[in-house]
Amino acid sequence: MRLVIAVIKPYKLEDVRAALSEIGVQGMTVTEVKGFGRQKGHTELYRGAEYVVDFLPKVKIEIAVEAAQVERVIETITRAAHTGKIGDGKIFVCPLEHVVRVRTGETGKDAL
Amino acid sequence: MRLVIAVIKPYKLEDVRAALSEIGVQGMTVTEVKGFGRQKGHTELYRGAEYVVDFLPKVKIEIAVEAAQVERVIETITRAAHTGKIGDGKIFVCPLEHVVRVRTGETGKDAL
Amino acid sequence: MRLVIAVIKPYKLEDVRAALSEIGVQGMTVTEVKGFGRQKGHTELYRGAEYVVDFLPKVKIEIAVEAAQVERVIETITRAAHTGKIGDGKIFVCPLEHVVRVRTGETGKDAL
Amino acid sequence: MTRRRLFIPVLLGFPFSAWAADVPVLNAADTAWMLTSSALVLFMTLPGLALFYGGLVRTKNVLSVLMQCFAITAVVSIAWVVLAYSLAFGDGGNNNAWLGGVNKALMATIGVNTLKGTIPETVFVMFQMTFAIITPALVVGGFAERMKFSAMLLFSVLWLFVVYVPICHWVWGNGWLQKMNILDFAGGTVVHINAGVAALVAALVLGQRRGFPQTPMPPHNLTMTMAGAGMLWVGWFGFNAGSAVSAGGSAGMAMLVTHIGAATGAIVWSFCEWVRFKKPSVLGAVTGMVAGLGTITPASGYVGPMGALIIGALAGAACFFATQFVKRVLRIDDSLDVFSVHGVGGALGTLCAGVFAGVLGGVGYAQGMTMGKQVWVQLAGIGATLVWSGGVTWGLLKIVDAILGLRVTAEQETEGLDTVLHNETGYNL
Amino acid sequence: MTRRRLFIPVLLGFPFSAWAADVPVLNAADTAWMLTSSALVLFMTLPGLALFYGGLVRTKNVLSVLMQCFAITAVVSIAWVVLAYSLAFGDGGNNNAWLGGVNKALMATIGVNTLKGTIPETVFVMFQMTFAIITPALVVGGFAERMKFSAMLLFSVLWLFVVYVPICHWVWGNGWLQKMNILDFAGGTVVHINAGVAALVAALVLGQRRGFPQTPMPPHNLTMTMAGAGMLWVGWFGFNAGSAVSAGGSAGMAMLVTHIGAATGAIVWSFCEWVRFKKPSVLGAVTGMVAGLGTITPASGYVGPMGALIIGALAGAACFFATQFVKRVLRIDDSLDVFSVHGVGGALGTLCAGVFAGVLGGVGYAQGMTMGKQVWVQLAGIGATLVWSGGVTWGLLKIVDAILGLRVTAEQETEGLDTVLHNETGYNL
Amino acid sequence: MTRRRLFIPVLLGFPFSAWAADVPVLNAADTAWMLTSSALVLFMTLPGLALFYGGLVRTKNVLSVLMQCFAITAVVSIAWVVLAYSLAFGDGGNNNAWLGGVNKALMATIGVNTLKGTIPETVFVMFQMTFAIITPALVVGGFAERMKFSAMLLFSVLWLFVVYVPICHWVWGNGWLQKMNILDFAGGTVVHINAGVAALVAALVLGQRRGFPQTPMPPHNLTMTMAGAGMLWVGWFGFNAGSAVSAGGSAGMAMLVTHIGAATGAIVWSFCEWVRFKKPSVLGAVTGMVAGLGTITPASGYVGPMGALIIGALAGAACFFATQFVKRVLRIDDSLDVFSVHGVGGALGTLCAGVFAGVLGGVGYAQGMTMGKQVWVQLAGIGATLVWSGGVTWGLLKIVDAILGLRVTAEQETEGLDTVLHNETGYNL
Ligand SMILES: Nc1ncnc2c1ncn2[C@@H]1O[C@H](COP(=O)(O)OP(=O)(O)O)[C@@H](O)[C@H]1O
Ligand SMILES: Nc1ncnc2c1ncn2[C@@H]1O[C@H](COP(=O)(O)OP(=O)(O)O)[C@@H](O)[C@H]1O
Ligand SMILES: Nc1ncnc2c1ncn2[C@@H]1O[C@H](COP(=O)(O)OP(=O)(O)O)[C@@H](O)[C@H]1O
Repeated sequence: MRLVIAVIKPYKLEDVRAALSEIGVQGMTVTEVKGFGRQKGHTELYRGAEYVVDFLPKVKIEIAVEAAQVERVIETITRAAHTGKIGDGKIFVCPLEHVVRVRTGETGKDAL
Repeated sequence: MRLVIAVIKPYKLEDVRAALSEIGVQGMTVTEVKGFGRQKGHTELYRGAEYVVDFLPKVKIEIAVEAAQVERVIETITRAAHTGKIGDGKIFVCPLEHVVRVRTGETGKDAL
Repeated sequence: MRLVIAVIKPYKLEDVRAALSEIGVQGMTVTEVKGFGRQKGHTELYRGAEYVVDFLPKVKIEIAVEAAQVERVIETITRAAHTGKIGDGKIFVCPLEHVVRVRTGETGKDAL
Repeated sequence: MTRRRLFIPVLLGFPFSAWAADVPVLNAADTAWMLTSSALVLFMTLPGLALFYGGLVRTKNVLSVLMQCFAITAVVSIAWVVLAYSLAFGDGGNNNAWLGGVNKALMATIGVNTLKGTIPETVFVMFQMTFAIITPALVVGGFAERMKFSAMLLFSVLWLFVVYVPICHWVWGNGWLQKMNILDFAGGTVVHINAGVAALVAALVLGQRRGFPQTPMPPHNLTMTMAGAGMLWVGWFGFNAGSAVSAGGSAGMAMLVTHIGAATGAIVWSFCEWVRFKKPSVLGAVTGMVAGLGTITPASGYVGPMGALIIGALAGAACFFATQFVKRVLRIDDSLDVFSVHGVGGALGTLCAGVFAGVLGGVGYAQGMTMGKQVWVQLAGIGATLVWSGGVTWGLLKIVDAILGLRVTAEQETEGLDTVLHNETGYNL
Repeated sequence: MTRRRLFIPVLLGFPFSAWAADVPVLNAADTAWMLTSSALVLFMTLPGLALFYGGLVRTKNVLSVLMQCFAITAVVSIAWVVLAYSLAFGDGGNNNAWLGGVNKALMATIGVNTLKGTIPETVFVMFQMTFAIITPALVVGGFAERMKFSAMLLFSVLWLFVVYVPICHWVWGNGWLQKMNILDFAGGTVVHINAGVAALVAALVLGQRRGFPQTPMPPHNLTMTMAGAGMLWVGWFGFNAGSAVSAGGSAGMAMLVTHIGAATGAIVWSFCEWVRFKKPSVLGAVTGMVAGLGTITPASGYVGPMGALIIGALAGAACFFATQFVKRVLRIDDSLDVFSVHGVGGALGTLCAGVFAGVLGGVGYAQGMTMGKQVWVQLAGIGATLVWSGGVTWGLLKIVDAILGLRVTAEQETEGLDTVLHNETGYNL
Repeated sequence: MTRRRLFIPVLLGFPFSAWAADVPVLNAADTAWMLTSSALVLFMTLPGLALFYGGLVRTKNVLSVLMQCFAITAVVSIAWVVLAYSLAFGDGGNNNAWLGGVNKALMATIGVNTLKGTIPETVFVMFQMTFAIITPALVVGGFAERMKFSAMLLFSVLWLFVVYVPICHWVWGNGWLQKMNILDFAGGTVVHINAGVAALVAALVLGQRRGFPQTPMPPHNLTMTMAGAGMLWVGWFGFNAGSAVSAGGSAGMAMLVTHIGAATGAIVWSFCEWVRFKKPSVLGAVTGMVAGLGTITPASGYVGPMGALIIGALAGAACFFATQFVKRVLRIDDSLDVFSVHGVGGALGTLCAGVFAGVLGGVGYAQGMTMGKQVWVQLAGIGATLVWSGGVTWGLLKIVDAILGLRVTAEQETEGLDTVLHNETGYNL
């Protein structure tokens, strides 16, 4: 199994979630994060004191999937989150050894 | 070593933390997340405009542990976070190659 | 590739970010988290009702890097985040199988 | 004498008894109340309305809404002192039926001791100014979250002069509607219909917010909205009871019926929600309160407590269904429902004033008027306001669009107006 | 005439001079102040108390508390106009010692020019209404975060008629306690003891919140609580100084002693915290302020500045220890400490009124009264309120429980009342 | 008679006409307005200023700032009643040019019916107390986010007696500056220059916050600041129009020019920002408003509407550039820019009062004064305040530092004052 971690633009979350549901992804965990990268932040000014805000609001989606599904999930996210503008985000894939569903104690793919 | 990632119901956090302390887990990192899964969300209505909130508040706990401890940790979390109701959450286990304690520079198990 | 996960003191974020930029780290993702560990929390009192707050505000930084870079990144973070006081935090390194840049579809190191 | 001076305004239910005009004497008690009322009505806009509206938008736009309310307050205040007051309440000579004159521009002829009725004219200027401020501020709800700040400023100033001032003059400045004996105690036509229609037109001209109605746009902070709602309720006492321009029975009754209108409006709206959606909501309750207040406003100096009960109840129901209709059926993005609440409520209330002035303990009609005649006059006032406000607002928006452009870009709207227009963010918690 | 009309009440320093009673004439200055006071007291509840309470609960329940305060305001207002005012201040004929009559139901006989003392009766109705609103609103603190909205509504209305109205009549409506010359200037018995006891009983009948006291339930937004506290302080001037029902020396002294009570209460509570817990807290300071205000309330028209200093100091200390005792020893979940602050403070203040009216610059006693006698009368008032409020509140809660059920389910309580009862969330930041 | 009583104060532009002094008679209308004004000015501090300041600091320190404002209110109130009022307004006998006496300590000789001019002295005590409260509260902005609570308390009380009270006496208590006919209607010297200078000195003595200016320290909640700003604007009507101590033309004109000053200040500051930084900000607009209000304050009873327009405009520009200069050039961490706004504005306004009292509809000068002479007197007042406030504040801080230490430790400052000093956190959302 794999843990797919996608960092995307916040207002794309709804599209991505919908797209993933369509391909049968049952669940995901979402975190509000701040992103730092090529995309430039904005400036804030308070009574003349200037602050450059490098960190941009992003959303991180974590999805545990079977190895076989990874390709489709990546492809789906890429499509749904894509705007073509800098800052669209990244997808990371880590190995996932074990999954347990707290409610039932089920493990492995049954727990997804 | 392993990185144990548990997504649970927010009001169970205190129980889980306590249970983990009992079995000698020294530390953990907690993140407020929004969960999407089988558990249904609630509806909000503002002047007749209806919004279905699919994402439910959850808490994510990350715990770095020695491989040997994983079983006990999983078992402990499962017990403490269990309510039997849908939405209890999941536990994910990823391989962890390396750990460093910033303060001392210690690495590996000494850093936990 | 590797996913470097660092949990540090919030007010050290700016220093760490700057230090990482210097060694050419292009991007990172930051999350506000609550940490539990050796460092003790503070007490809050409301009309005599006492609450011990075990969880301390921390910041989690996730950085995807090439395997070769890991050492430098760890060393850089350790230096920049170090205060010598308990609670400085930890660095975790997980294997990273795959990276994709949403905007371009680039994968692997080109996506970083 | 004393008694007459005190009670005539009360009986007639409007500011200046003929008598007071003959021998103007300052009444310190009336002055004390009008100073207080002016403070209360400003309080309605800042921070009242600003918070009420600010809580309803999304986090990324909260400052832009606060800024709009605040900037309108500042700019309208200066415009009022410089010229608008004079055009509204100055002497328009032969054209006085349509517009006042420039004799009081720059506060000319207004000194420390100049009186208007029983109070210093400076206080009257202040009191009326607060009405001129809140009216364009109410319009903000129609174009919130998408309008350029510069365009908003230009539009608001033009609107003050071309829409607000004339209507204010017609109704309160001895204009043609006042001559017809229209009953509009505190601004059903001048303030509420006027703002409601302008907001609706603005919503239509600017178009929907991106993603409306599919994307949820829930209020970002209902506690802020509730705080603002409470301030509106309290401030409204200055708005309506202050419109008696004296501290007597008329002000007292106006305060009581105003309060009854607010309470009934809130209850009925909540009841509708409870039946229709199974649960009453905080936003619904406070919206019903505003509906009740807006509706009782034109009637507040003329009706009795029982009339107020009925008016408030009608307001809660009518505005509730109007909101559902505009939002769900017409799918117009009058973002903060200004038309459904203020427009509909203002019209309803102006009509009811004509009816309930004559029954259930109302103060009755001016000599020679009957309920029938009065209702016609009220309809004339409503119609005139609808047409003038609707038409001219549309024209002004087109002009401003040509000059500055009305709307921010799609990217800017997505990023949020606070950072884009003001280089700030509302919260750094 | 003018001079007499204006100055006699003033010189005598209390509301209705004998003279004014004989020949009732409207005093515009008194009216101006009472209009203002009514606005100030409503401001105490909305948004004052709503924010003060709302900030103290957990995020998931903030709207439910705001809604309770708001709904109570709306519903009580209508109940007051329809019948409650008449039962409290109408003529009860032979039973007048116990309850007023229905002669003023639906505001019958109350017109624009009807006077009550030197002010329009409409204003008196409004002013007293704001007291009838805030009292049940204070009770909310006892059952916050767990009561059904429907049950809360039914209970509050019943409570208004069966608990508040009678006690109000006894003390201020020429009832038996007033006949005994009880000294309760602005509501130590009617408002504070009454609300405090009802809240305690509610806390006992509903039981503790889930997880109390093990689970921490820290205030979710102390800045909101502080904002509300400031509004309470300011609004309280209308509450106490307004109770003079005239704009003269009595109102002035009432305002001064009220302010002194608030300040001393805050200082002493903070001092106790500093000694006991090493650090003074914001919540402690504002709670001490409320304690000082609640305690000075019944005495505010009778004592001098030095008396106020002592009363405020006693209030800060007594309420501090009462809170510790109820929370830590009795472990009763009077969630927002209504009893410890208002109940204890109200009783203490009612007693002190009897003492300090006679010394340190107090206004003295009615003819034939001595400090000893007065203290007995005060104790009678305190006792009567404790018994009636405690007993009847308990009965009403049982009845409402039987009809609707008082408490939400465990799941609902865990999820939070905002989404469960109102389909809303307080913040979407 | 009546007319004279009402207009003399107006013409002379200060509270008590000789006449009123001879035959003191209570004026209920003036009393009603002064009761209201006292409430409005307290409202400026709580919650107004507390929220305005609280929103500007970082989340971890928000409660510490609210606590400072609140604690100052409580402690100063008691100090005022016990002794400070008497030293400011009591009879100082031969030294009266410098300081009042102790004859009114503990409110001795002040009863329910004691008059001061046309109002009860209790009301005058209250009104002046609210000024004594807000002045040290304004100083908080200079040392925010780093001062010990205990040190802050001790300093504020000492400062009240040694800095505020004397200056207040010189200007309003028949001290040497009043004898020179200085024009300071509502506190350009006593309140604004005084607080501004003290804050600057405090910022210098305590030193910069850790990380200033490299680390960004953006306001944590601008919606809170905006809410506070609105309350300040409204409350300021009590501050300035209340300073007429009567409900007449003088109060009316004061309210109007105050409002104009606020509006112009906001507009001009925003304009400067727009030109200089391309975008107008919410924080800029409200800061300009405060600048305008602080600047018009000393002039508010003397100038006409056109004078106010000019004063407000000068205020917006001068304070904008002063802020840039202090922050960016001098790099002084006067954390909330108290000096740049209140100090500079207060001085500018005190000067302008001398000028515009004589032109553009000003009320003119006292007998024997000319614009030239008046300007010299104004400069004397400004200079005296600068020197006394600057010097003594510096000395007091050194003393307090020696006794308690002024500043928290570096660790504490990093963790935040809320948990460190008060065991609380502002938000648990
Ligand atoms: N090396 C990295 N490790 C972790 N997160 C990263 C990394 N590089 C970028 N990100 C995340 O991806 C987001 C988008 O990256 P950015 O370089 O701004 O644009 P793009 O995705 O178009 O290359 C960043 O805001 C950050 O959250
Ligand atoms: N495939 C997944 N990847 C990541 N997180 C998941 C996944 N499935 C579920 N979750 C997380 O677990 C939570 C609970 O899952 P849910 O299906 O609602 O109930 P249950 O745990 O009883 O199956 C979700 O809210 C989500 O945060
Ligand atoms: N086993 C662990 N797994 C995950 N996070 C941990 C673990 N141990 C510590 N942490 C994180 O590191 C932070 C610092 O650890 P702590 O023990 O307090 O001090 P130190 O880093 O000096 O040992 C904690 O607040 C927590 O966020």
